[in-house]
Amino acid sequence: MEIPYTISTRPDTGLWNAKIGIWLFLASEVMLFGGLFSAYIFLRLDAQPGEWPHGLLNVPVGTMNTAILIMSSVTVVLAWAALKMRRYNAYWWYMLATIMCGVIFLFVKLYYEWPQKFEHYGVFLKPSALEKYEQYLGNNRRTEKGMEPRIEISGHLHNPEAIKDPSIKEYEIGLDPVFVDPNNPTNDRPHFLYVPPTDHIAKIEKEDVERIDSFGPWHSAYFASYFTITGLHGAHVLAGVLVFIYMWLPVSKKLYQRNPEHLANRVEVCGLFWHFVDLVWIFVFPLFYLL
Amino acid sequence: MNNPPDISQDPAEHEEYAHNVQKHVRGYLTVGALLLAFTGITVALSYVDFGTRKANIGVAMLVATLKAGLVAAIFMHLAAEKRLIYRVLIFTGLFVLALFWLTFLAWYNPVVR
Amino acid sequence: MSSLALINEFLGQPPNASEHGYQIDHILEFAHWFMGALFFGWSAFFVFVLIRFRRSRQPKADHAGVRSGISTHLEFSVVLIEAVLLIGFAIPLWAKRVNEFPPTQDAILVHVVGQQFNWTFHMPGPDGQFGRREIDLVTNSNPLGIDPNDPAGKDDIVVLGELHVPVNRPVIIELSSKDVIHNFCLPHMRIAADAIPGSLIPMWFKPIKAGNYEVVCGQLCGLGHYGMKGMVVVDEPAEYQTWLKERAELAGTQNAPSAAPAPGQQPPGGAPKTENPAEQPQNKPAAPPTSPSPGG
Amino acid sequence: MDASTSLPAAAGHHHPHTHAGEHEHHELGWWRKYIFSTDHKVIGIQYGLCGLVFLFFGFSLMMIMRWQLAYPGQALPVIGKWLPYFFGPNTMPDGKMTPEFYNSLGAMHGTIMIFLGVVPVAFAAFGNFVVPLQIGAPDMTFPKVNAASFWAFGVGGVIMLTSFFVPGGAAKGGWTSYVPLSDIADKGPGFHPFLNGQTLWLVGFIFLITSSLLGAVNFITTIIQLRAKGLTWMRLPFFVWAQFVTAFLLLLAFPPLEAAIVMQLMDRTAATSFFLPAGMIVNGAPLHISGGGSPILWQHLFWFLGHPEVYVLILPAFGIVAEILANNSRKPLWGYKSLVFSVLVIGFLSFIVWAHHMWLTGMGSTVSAFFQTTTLLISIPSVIILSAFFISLWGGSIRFTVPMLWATAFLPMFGIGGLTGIPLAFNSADLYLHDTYYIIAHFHYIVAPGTIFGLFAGIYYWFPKATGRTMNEFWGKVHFWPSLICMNVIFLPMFLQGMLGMHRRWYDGGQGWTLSGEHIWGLTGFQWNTPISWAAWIMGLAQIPFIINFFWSIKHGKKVNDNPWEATTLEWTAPSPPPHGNFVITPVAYRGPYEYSLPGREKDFTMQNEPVEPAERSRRAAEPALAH
Ligand code: HEA
Ligand code: HEA
Ligand code: CUA
Ligand SMILES: [Cu+2]
Repeated sequence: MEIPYTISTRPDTGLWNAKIGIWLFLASEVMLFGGLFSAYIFLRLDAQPGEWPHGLLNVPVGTMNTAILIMSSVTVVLAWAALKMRRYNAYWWYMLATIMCGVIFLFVKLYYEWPQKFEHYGVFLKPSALEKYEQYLGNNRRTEKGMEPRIEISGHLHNPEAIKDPSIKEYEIGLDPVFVDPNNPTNDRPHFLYVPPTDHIAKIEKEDVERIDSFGPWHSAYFASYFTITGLHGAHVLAGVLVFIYMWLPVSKKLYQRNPEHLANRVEVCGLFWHFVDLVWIFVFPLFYLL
Repeated sequence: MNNPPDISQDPAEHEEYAHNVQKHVRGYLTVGALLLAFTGITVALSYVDFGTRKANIGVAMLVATLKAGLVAAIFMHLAAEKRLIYRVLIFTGLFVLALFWLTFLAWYNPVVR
Repeated sequence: MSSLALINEFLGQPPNASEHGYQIDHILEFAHWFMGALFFGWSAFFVFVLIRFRRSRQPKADHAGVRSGISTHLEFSVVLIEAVLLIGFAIPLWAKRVNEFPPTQDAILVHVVGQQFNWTFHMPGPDGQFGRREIDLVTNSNPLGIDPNDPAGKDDIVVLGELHVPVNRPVIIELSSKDVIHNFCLPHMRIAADAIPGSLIPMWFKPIKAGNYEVVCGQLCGLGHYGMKGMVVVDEPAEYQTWLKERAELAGTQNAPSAAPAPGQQPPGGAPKTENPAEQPQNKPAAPPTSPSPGG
Repeated sequence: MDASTSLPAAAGHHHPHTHAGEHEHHELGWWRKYIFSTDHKVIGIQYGLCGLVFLFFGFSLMMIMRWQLAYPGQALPVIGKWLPYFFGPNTMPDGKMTPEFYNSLGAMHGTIMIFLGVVPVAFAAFGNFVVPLQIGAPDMTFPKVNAASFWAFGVGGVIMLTSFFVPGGAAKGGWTSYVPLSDIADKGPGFHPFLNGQTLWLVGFIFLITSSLLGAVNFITTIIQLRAKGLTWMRLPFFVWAQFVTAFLLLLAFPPLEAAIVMQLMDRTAATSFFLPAGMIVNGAPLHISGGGSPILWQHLFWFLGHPEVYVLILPAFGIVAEILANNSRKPLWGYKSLVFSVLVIGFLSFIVWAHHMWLTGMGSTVSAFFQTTTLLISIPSVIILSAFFISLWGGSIRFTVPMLWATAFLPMFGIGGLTGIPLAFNSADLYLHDTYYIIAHFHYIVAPGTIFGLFAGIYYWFPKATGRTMNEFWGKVHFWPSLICMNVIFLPMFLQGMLGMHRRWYDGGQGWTLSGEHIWGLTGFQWNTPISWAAWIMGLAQIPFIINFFWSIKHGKKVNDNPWEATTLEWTAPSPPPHGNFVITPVAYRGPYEYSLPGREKDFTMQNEPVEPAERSRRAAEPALAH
């Protein structure tokens, strides 16, 4: 038994089956990420002043990853076009390039960006203690200029044992540069390049601390959405890479020899998915890295 | 930009068809370059102060929408797709907007004394 | 007025005890009349058709069937009635509930805090000022964490489980919760609202009949949900004053005797997160220093 | 490519007799044919059987609960002693139900009935079995995706069932899983990050959502692409339209809930606080979290699915009932176009009414005015559909076959449920009714004597297509009448209880409340629980004839021809049961779906694949009423 319109198009719709299928699937993906982004909006609107961090992510790396995804989007259409022109070799190379792009993207995410977060700590101060640490926060000037107050001091935790050990009375934080010179207006906007914590150590008494957390999902609504959305996006990238690897392996050659158009259709369908993943990233990048 | 027409089994026709796709390839490359440029622009604009954070978010989202539009229109061939797919996407778009808009409205309009 | 609510009474709705309740009952009543008319109209038609057009009576069907546009008229009248109910009654009624709160000085103002599984009532006392609440100060004897150093809190009245209010004076309740979502429902007063942690939801009503009224928790809140009972006692003004005096004497110690102990009741503790959603972070009641979360 | 034939056919030795059929060379092995099949009919039947078993299981949970509601605190006789061995020691010590277990049963009854019972049967089973046949297609567009969808459902179902047996028992937060209650559920001492009821509920749900999404994609594509030649959109049977809209509801409404579920999963396993505000005090101790989350956010995302979901429950039933009404009144459906238009409008509007479940969450007047308006608007197409069904009967020649009995009962039952939705749509009236038994009665009238009756109608109706035999008519009636009576004895009094002010999810059935001690119609609100419960148990007994009839008829039912109901749609042109690939002759449609009792014809039905003769054409032109 043969199912009609798997390769050729149905005259009255002008489409083959998988093309409709993938677009329907993408429509549901739009709703999925729509749900996540509406949660993002909701949480961000709800955030108390000072609770939504800015400029904590590594912009150059994020920009690079954005560029990588864009390039992979180009290579994947080129791969498809190559198939349409019946140039299997070109297809093979473009596909390989796409896969490499996806792998690099994931690698950067999993082995560079995420781990970096877990080593960074934020100390939330009790409202009553904000005055005391004014030298690090610079809230007087900020209030004057109508900016949100800072309620958190962040950097490298030099005595991690303090978290567990009640006999240690203070945290030693190797400050992020912003807090070393809080009143310098150039520090008001996020730095472009990643600036590692300084060796300026601030001592913060536990008495004054509301809570201390590393920059994991538990840190704040911001990091919770960052990890969830980029995690889910990463899972999509991974899925795409796996499918592309399958279509790049020798089995694809067999299909190509039997029916090149069938392979081209499959690449088109998976390409559509890949472009969508790229498209999501286009929104994720500015929302989390830049703003 | 048009979706390349369907391929024919006839080798002579195929020659012409391949040529057609070749023309599209240049378009894809241009769009890729444009997207990269826009990425740069987004980053640059985020260091410009547009007054309020809301304004900055607005500008960035505008550029992002533009980029997304390019990807959708050219790479995903939405510029010349069949009506059926437009219909599905229009409704999907409406429903996401409803989700955004109505949850926002509910947040914005609570009972206050 | 109440005699108009025939169907509601027929279906067992208890008598109303608040000023606005009649309006709620009326819209419910109209809706029931409307539903009843549709139901009996269609049922009559339906039964008739089933009998008249059964196969033994009507061996051959008529291909075309009904040719008149009668159903369009019917559907149009349904739209019309619904529109009248909606625009004429429902929307204005809700607007009155949520936009036209009575002026504070005329009303009894109470903060109600839900927790698993009872209600705590917080009244400002003679000075009309609520004392500051701080999460760190919550103890068994200070279930809301009222700051003992705040002068405004000295005369505050905190009661567990049972609230007294005078008859014929509007009551404004501001609802919040310490743990999960509850729902403060007073069936006899025809009023209810969710108690949601992290937010403050105001509601109001004006009791017009003295008596004891059960407060139902109308939102699943855990194993003791079914027994999360409160009581609102509507007193004559004189009795209310006596009660108030009694409570005021206890104030300061803030020892709240518990009313009907709820099943699975937990030791009281804690204050709602934020008194006022728009508050500045300085006043934000804060979680105490924590050990870091997993991974930290 | 077609891997379905290239894969090695598994395990002939499971079925030694396959050699007997030597002449059929590419006969698939038993496992591939009945278990890991990609044939839409087999998958449909798999879905149907699993769904029915889940339906019965969900009902059994409720039958246990009904004991607690009628006789709170008393030991459940006979089986009460044994249940702890099955569900664990802390569920019913000495046969007496604990409140935790009551909450688990309630949450799982709702979840199982809706997501593991009705959706698989109404949407997936009937959709899979009937839709391709009705549109004259050889199979679904993506058979392997179809099988994947079924297996994702299977995994989800197993996970949901497993959750009964982990420490602490199954999810306890209601089928709505409202946060913070669900977020912090089970998090006491000995908390296992994965093996706890609520987390398993979430994980199981992800599988169920995946299953529904794959199914929805497949259904829509199939209906768009594989319609037989000549089967234009306006010639589709109404059932196909109903499934089409249902598929779109699942496709677009489920993903936001999936997002919310991922977030709740993060809250429970990665210590985020998507749904938790700062400053919570649980069990007298402050919660160590970052805060900054919103409990209301969950409700928005949940009901964004939740409302469309209720139409997922009812639209397939509408479709089934429409087919059966037309067939048994021997008359076209009245107002086909307005019916189609109405389901489309319902589908559209159901995405923008969700907050009517949240009237009491502190909603301002603007937002609530918007949602009240849309909620009332969505009741209009339902009225149109029901009216069209009623009017369709006028002038018919009604035969009361067993499917028709269920379908006729469906109409007033849905009517009661739908009409009692109207007061809920006005938030000022819902102020009084919210979370009372009135709500329980409202929706059960729609889903139990409504949808479930629709499903029974469909089962009796399409059974001959699936097996070549009919179910026994007498036992069908024995199934029908007690079910109809019991359903009403169960759910009518709940309106009274609701109006008295009795609330749902009450472990003690209202025994401890003064307000449920009020008398109404001779009994107190609490006492009404007893007749309700007895009706529910008798209702359970009334299912026995059905179960026996069902299985018995597969082998021993009366043999019938391919079109026993003398119906018009394309599925009846295929052999019963249809072979792999469905049709012997690829069907072509020449006319609309319900050409019953055409004037001037011998037979009182004209099938869709019968060409229009010249004589008929000229007669139609002369009489515009026939043109439809
Ligand atoms: C399939 C399921 C289904 C369907 C179709 C509906 C249909 C409707 N529902 Fe219902 N509803 C639920 C399932 C359903 N509902 C569930 C499960 C809940 C509770 C969830 C929970 O909290 O757990 C709920 C809760 C619920 C609420 C929230 C109540 C609360 O929690 O406080 C509201 C409020 O507006 C509502 C309204 C409506 C309306 C206006 C319709 C309309 O669409 C109805 C339109 C239909 C008609 C108007 C009938 C027309 C018929 C005729 C005119 C013919 C009459 C003829 C005869 C009787 C012979 N429903
Ligand atoms: C589709 C949805 C659905 C269906 C069909 C039902 C069916 C029934 N429900 Fe349920 N119910 C819910 C969805 C549903 N329910 C939900 C969502 C809730 C809210 C949960 C919550 O609070 O979170 C609820 C809550 C609920 C309550 C309130 C509990 C409480 O608040 O404490 C009650 C009380 O009586 C109840 C009773 C019943 C009864 C008696 C039936 C009966 O009508 C059942 C009848 C069932 C059958 C007749 C099926 C029999 C099956 C077969 C015969 C197939 C066998 C065949 C084979 C094995 C081949 N339900
Ligand atoms: Cu509190 Cu239910
Ligand atoms: Cu709804």
